[in-house]
Amino acid sequence: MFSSVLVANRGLIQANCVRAVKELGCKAITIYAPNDRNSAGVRNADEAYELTVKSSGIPYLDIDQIVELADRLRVDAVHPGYGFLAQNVEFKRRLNEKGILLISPEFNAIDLLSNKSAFREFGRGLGMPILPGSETSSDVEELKAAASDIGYPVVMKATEGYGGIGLRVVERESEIEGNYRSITSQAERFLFQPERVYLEKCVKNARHVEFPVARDVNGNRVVFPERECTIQRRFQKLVTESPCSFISASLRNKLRSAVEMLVDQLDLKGFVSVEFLLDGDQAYLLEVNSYIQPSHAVTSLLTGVDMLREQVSIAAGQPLSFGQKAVDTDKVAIGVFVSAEDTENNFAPSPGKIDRLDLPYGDGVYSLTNVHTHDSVGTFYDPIIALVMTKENNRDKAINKMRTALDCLHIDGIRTSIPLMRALMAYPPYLSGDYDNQFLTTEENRDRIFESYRTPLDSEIASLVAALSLHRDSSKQHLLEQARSNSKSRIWDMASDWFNRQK
Amino acid sequence: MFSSVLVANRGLIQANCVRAVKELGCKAITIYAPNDRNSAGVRNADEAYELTVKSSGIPYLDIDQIVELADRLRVDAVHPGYGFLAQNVEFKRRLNEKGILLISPEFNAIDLLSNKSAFREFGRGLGMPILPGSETSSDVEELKAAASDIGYPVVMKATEGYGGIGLRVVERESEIEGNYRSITSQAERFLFQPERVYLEKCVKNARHVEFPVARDVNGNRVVFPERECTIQRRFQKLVTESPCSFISASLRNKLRSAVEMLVDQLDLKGFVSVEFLLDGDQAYLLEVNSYIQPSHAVTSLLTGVDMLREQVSIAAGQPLSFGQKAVDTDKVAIGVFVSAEDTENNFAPSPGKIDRLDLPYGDGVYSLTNVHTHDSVGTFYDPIIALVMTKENNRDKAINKMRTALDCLHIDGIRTSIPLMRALMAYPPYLSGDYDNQFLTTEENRDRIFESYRTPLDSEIASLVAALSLHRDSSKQHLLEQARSNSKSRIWDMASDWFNRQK
Amino acid sequence: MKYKVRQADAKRSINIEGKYDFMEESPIQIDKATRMVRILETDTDGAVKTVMIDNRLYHVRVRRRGDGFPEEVVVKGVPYPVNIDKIESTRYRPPPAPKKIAGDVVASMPGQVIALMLKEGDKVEKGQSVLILEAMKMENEILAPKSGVLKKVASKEGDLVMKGDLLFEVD
Amino acid sequence: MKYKVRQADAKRSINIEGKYDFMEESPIQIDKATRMVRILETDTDGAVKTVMIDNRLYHVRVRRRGDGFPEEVVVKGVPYPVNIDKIESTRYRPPPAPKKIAGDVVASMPGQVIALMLKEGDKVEKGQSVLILEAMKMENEILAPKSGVLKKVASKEGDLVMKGDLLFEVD
Repeated sequence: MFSSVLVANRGLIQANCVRAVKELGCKAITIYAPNDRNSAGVRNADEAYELTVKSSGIPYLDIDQIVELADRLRVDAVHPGYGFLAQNVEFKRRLNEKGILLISPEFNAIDLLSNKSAFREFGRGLGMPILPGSETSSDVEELKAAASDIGYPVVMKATEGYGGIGLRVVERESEIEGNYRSITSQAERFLFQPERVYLEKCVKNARHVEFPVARDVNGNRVVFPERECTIQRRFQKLVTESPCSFISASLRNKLRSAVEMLVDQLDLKGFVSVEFLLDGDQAYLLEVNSYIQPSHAVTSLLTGVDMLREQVSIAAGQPLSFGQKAVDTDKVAIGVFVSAEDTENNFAPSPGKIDRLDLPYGDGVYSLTNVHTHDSVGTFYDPIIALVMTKENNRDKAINKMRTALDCLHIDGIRTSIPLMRALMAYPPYLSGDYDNQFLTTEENRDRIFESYRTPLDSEIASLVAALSLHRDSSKQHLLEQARSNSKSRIWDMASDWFNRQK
Repeated sequence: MFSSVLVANRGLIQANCVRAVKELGCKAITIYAPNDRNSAGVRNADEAYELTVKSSGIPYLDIDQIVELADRLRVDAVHPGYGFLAQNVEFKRRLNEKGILLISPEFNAIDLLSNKSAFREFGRGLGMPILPGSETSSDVEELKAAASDIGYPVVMKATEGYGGIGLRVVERESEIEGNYRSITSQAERFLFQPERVYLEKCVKNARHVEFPVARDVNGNRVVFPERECTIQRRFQKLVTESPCSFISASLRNKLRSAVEMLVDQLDLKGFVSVEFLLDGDQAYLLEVNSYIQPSHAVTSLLTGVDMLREQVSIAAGQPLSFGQKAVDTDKVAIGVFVSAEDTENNFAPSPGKIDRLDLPYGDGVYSLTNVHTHDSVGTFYDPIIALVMTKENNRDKAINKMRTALDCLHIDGIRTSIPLMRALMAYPPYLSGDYDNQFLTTEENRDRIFESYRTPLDSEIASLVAALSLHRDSSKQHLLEQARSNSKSRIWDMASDWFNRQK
Repeated sequence: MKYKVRQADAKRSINIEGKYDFMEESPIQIDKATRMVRILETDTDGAVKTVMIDNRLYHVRVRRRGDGFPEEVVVKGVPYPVNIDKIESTRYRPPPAPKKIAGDVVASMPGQVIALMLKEGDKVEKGQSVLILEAMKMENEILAPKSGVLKKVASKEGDLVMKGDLLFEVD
Repeated sequence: MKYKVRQADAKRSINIEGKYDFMEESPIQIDKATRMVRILETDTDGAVKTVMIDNRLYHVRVRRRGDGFPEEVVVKGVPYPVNIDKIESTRYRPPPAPKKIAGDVVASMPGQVIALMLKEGDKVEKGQSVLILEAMKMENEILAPKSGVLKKVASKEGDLVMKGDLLFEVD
């Protein structure tokens, strides 16, 4: 086993990696930008080092600084978490030069996987179904021509994008150029090759499923139950169910075999997940993520396998500690990502200070969060602030438990996706499986979901509270006006009493 | 199923019962004393009603008021949680008169179980091993004589005590009278019959195990894996492991058979747990708790059975939804109760305001708490403020995970048992199973446990921080003295700057 | 004082007398019903936060418009948009609601303008994407509120904007 | 200034120069080693709360005696008792540590006296239980700090006491 591991990430995954590394008996070292100083991962690490913030750029993407620190501290390995540098070939190469392992699949594998367009070709070569699409290009006119061939809408993708960054749905030709510009500008900031973009047919009304896979140095492999991540907004997953309740056993087996072939062909070592898009019964291979994903915690809960700990352990050359049978299950787990977004205002970011955070409560309800009461949620990073999970004998029970769990999750001070998620968990089309990847993308549908969750009594309470709050404002104003026009100090005292009492 | 259930308790169990009742689709109603207004259970209930606080007495023990409210709201059932009125026969009778069910075993059963001395006789009648002890008595001289027969030390117990209340270890005859007086005074406040006390031989260096059992209206019964609750202080459990790693399969089977016979003989319906004291290989039947216990959550985690939900469901006349096979497992779960106590000062209560509470973090770590950042922990109730749990393939792994989990649990502002629990989880005699019910009761042993967890580097950091904090005090004083003896306002400004910057 | 509150499902008339102190329970009339209400806690801005209605406890959250008028109340975590549009009182006249100048688009959050899809003078359709504002790793397409001509684009790519800054104007 | 800090495992000599501001990293000498220290955050009472030592971050907690002297520092959640017993400085003399009056026992927490095991004038052995103070549902036996005669019992059964109240006196 390693003697020390540097966790080079922030937020939810940082804290969870620090925990996993500590449980393995390694020293857990981490980095942080100054405004993340109080976060759980930083507090819980054995050692934490502050990154120097350069005038431009994201500190967690500062390869020079992170490699230099890893080298100085003589760590054995770096855990990249997800996003940021997790799939960055340059980062892996630079660490390698210093004799430090980046915990990820090997060079040739991440080289291929981080290039989505090349990976499409590879998949096609294996005879797997691939969405209609284009080659990588940096010529807007070429992209326009390709889009016409494919037919609108298309998805424009940065060839080396990750984590939902660098993706755009393009509905008409006039939007190609602007989107190309915005993707390349984003690419520069998020450290992937700019100007490398390709197109893919946009299949609306589809489902997303992904198969997590672990494979050790000896080639032993375990395919975990698939996760369905259809409920998204802006290509970011909001709800994860595992296994998927809406695919047939025969389709599941077909996809599983494809996954097995793929990871063996690539001779992958470590943890990856293979993503498919389902258009009815037609499945398309989308991509392989070479890093552990935010949804991994749902699989950990479902199977009882501590995936992060296992990932570090495989990277250290240990064989898998469990077999295929250990992860086969007849239970269902569901995870809801809570984001600091205003779901009544098209998921606008909602930064601010958290006045109070109460996590959901009780047997069978599990939560991960890295924000706490009085923490501030900034605008610099991912808006995901919590993951709530339940596990039950079947999907209905898991959703029922989730509905109550979200009722018991309170975050005051900022707007979050909790109300929408809560309403979603009670919305009949969601319950019956009648949903797709566009489910939350239209305002009309979101309004319908909200409306189904409102009650006449609570509506009346809302009226009453609104009127009473305004009434208190006006009576206060009345009091203050009276005070101002009166020289007697007693009334001034009354007014300040009045104010103080409201604090 | 019931249409509405009143949860008549507070704290951890209130919030968890509210959740369970809501998941069953019943309306969850609860009560609260004014200073519990912001607690999770109150926030999450469908309806919450404030109790009027009488000049004396504990509002959650106010039978008149609670029965009146239950009747007025026409609830179908009352869930009593644990402690307070959970085993109170009078409360059950009064509710019954109004046609409301108290969720607990039936009258004759709780009548017997709530009278520990009568239950000893019942157990003896079944041929079960019972600790040497006395009859119930209210005569101090009689008790002194009985104690001489049994031999000191003895445990003096209130016949109808519960939850560790009304228990005293008596080392010598001169302490009998004072302890008798203190037990009867406590009895009055906690609503059990005063002046009814009996004695039992005090077995030090023993282990505690308990078997949770569920039994439905049809007599179907499931015995859950036993819990070991040996690590205690003042008869309150601090660590729960399930199953117990230190009893032989033959002893386990013997105790299990005894449990099965006992619950069938009593024709118990609902959830109970049967407690044994183990003096080496000799087991003694201690008592049967007729209510769900604080440790139930460890069993829920271990087995995946939502025990609270199942308890309500059985009470509503439903059959058990799972069989014996569903709860048999080869995993190990461990739970640590965190209390607001100063473990370096003989577990003195440590009330106060919580400045910051960060729950432990990551896959496979589960916590229950009903306090949050900026909540105050009062002196009126139980000092238990959180339960942290882990589940793993074996005891060593579960403890290892717990050690990291406790490293990641931060409660600032009050003293808690976290440091001791953290050190305990790394203490070799605990790890090897070389412990008993006296393990935490001596200061010498607690000091040894702490000392084993300290490191020279952190000790040096402590020295440095202490000196630096004092240095800042003194340099501040120096600055202020200078300012006072100097009329230039610039220096006053410096001083106030200095102060402001420290906030 | 009498308040008319419009919501999605109903229009309610609410009558509140007196100055409404803490601790003291007082009647409030909603349409034809009377509810006994006691305020337990208010927010820093004076809005009701914890309230007892007919002896039941409610944790609520009031969100206000720019002029301080309540525009949404969150009850049990679910948002209810509210609109108070008529107040009968001899003592107090609320200021008129702020007018929305259609065509002006301001930033609803702090962020960075990472792409302009159109330039000044371009024709624009209602709902068309005009620029992309990035915050929290996410890109937020800012759409044209109506069809017309893009009269003014107030920021260029790379600009950091604060909440409330003008982004562009459609005429 | 030079501080002598006694702990269970060692006696350390610590030398700190200057007034120690925020933000600025400065050397502190501990015995023969030098550590670079930067204070990031202090408590409301001015004690160090977050500190960077040799570029590593520490969240610590200082607990003070009645006279303000640090008596314990919690590092990574583990309490380390400390005793600063000698300070060399020309500028600052700390007040002497408060004397402990053996025999007087005061309440270490608020609670209710629920039982007196002995009465005034009784003989008492060191470690014997004198009264029971209840708080948080728990009974706390208050023991005699030394052997002797119970000179004074300041409270009777049922009394509510505050932290610091005299409970009894052994002579």
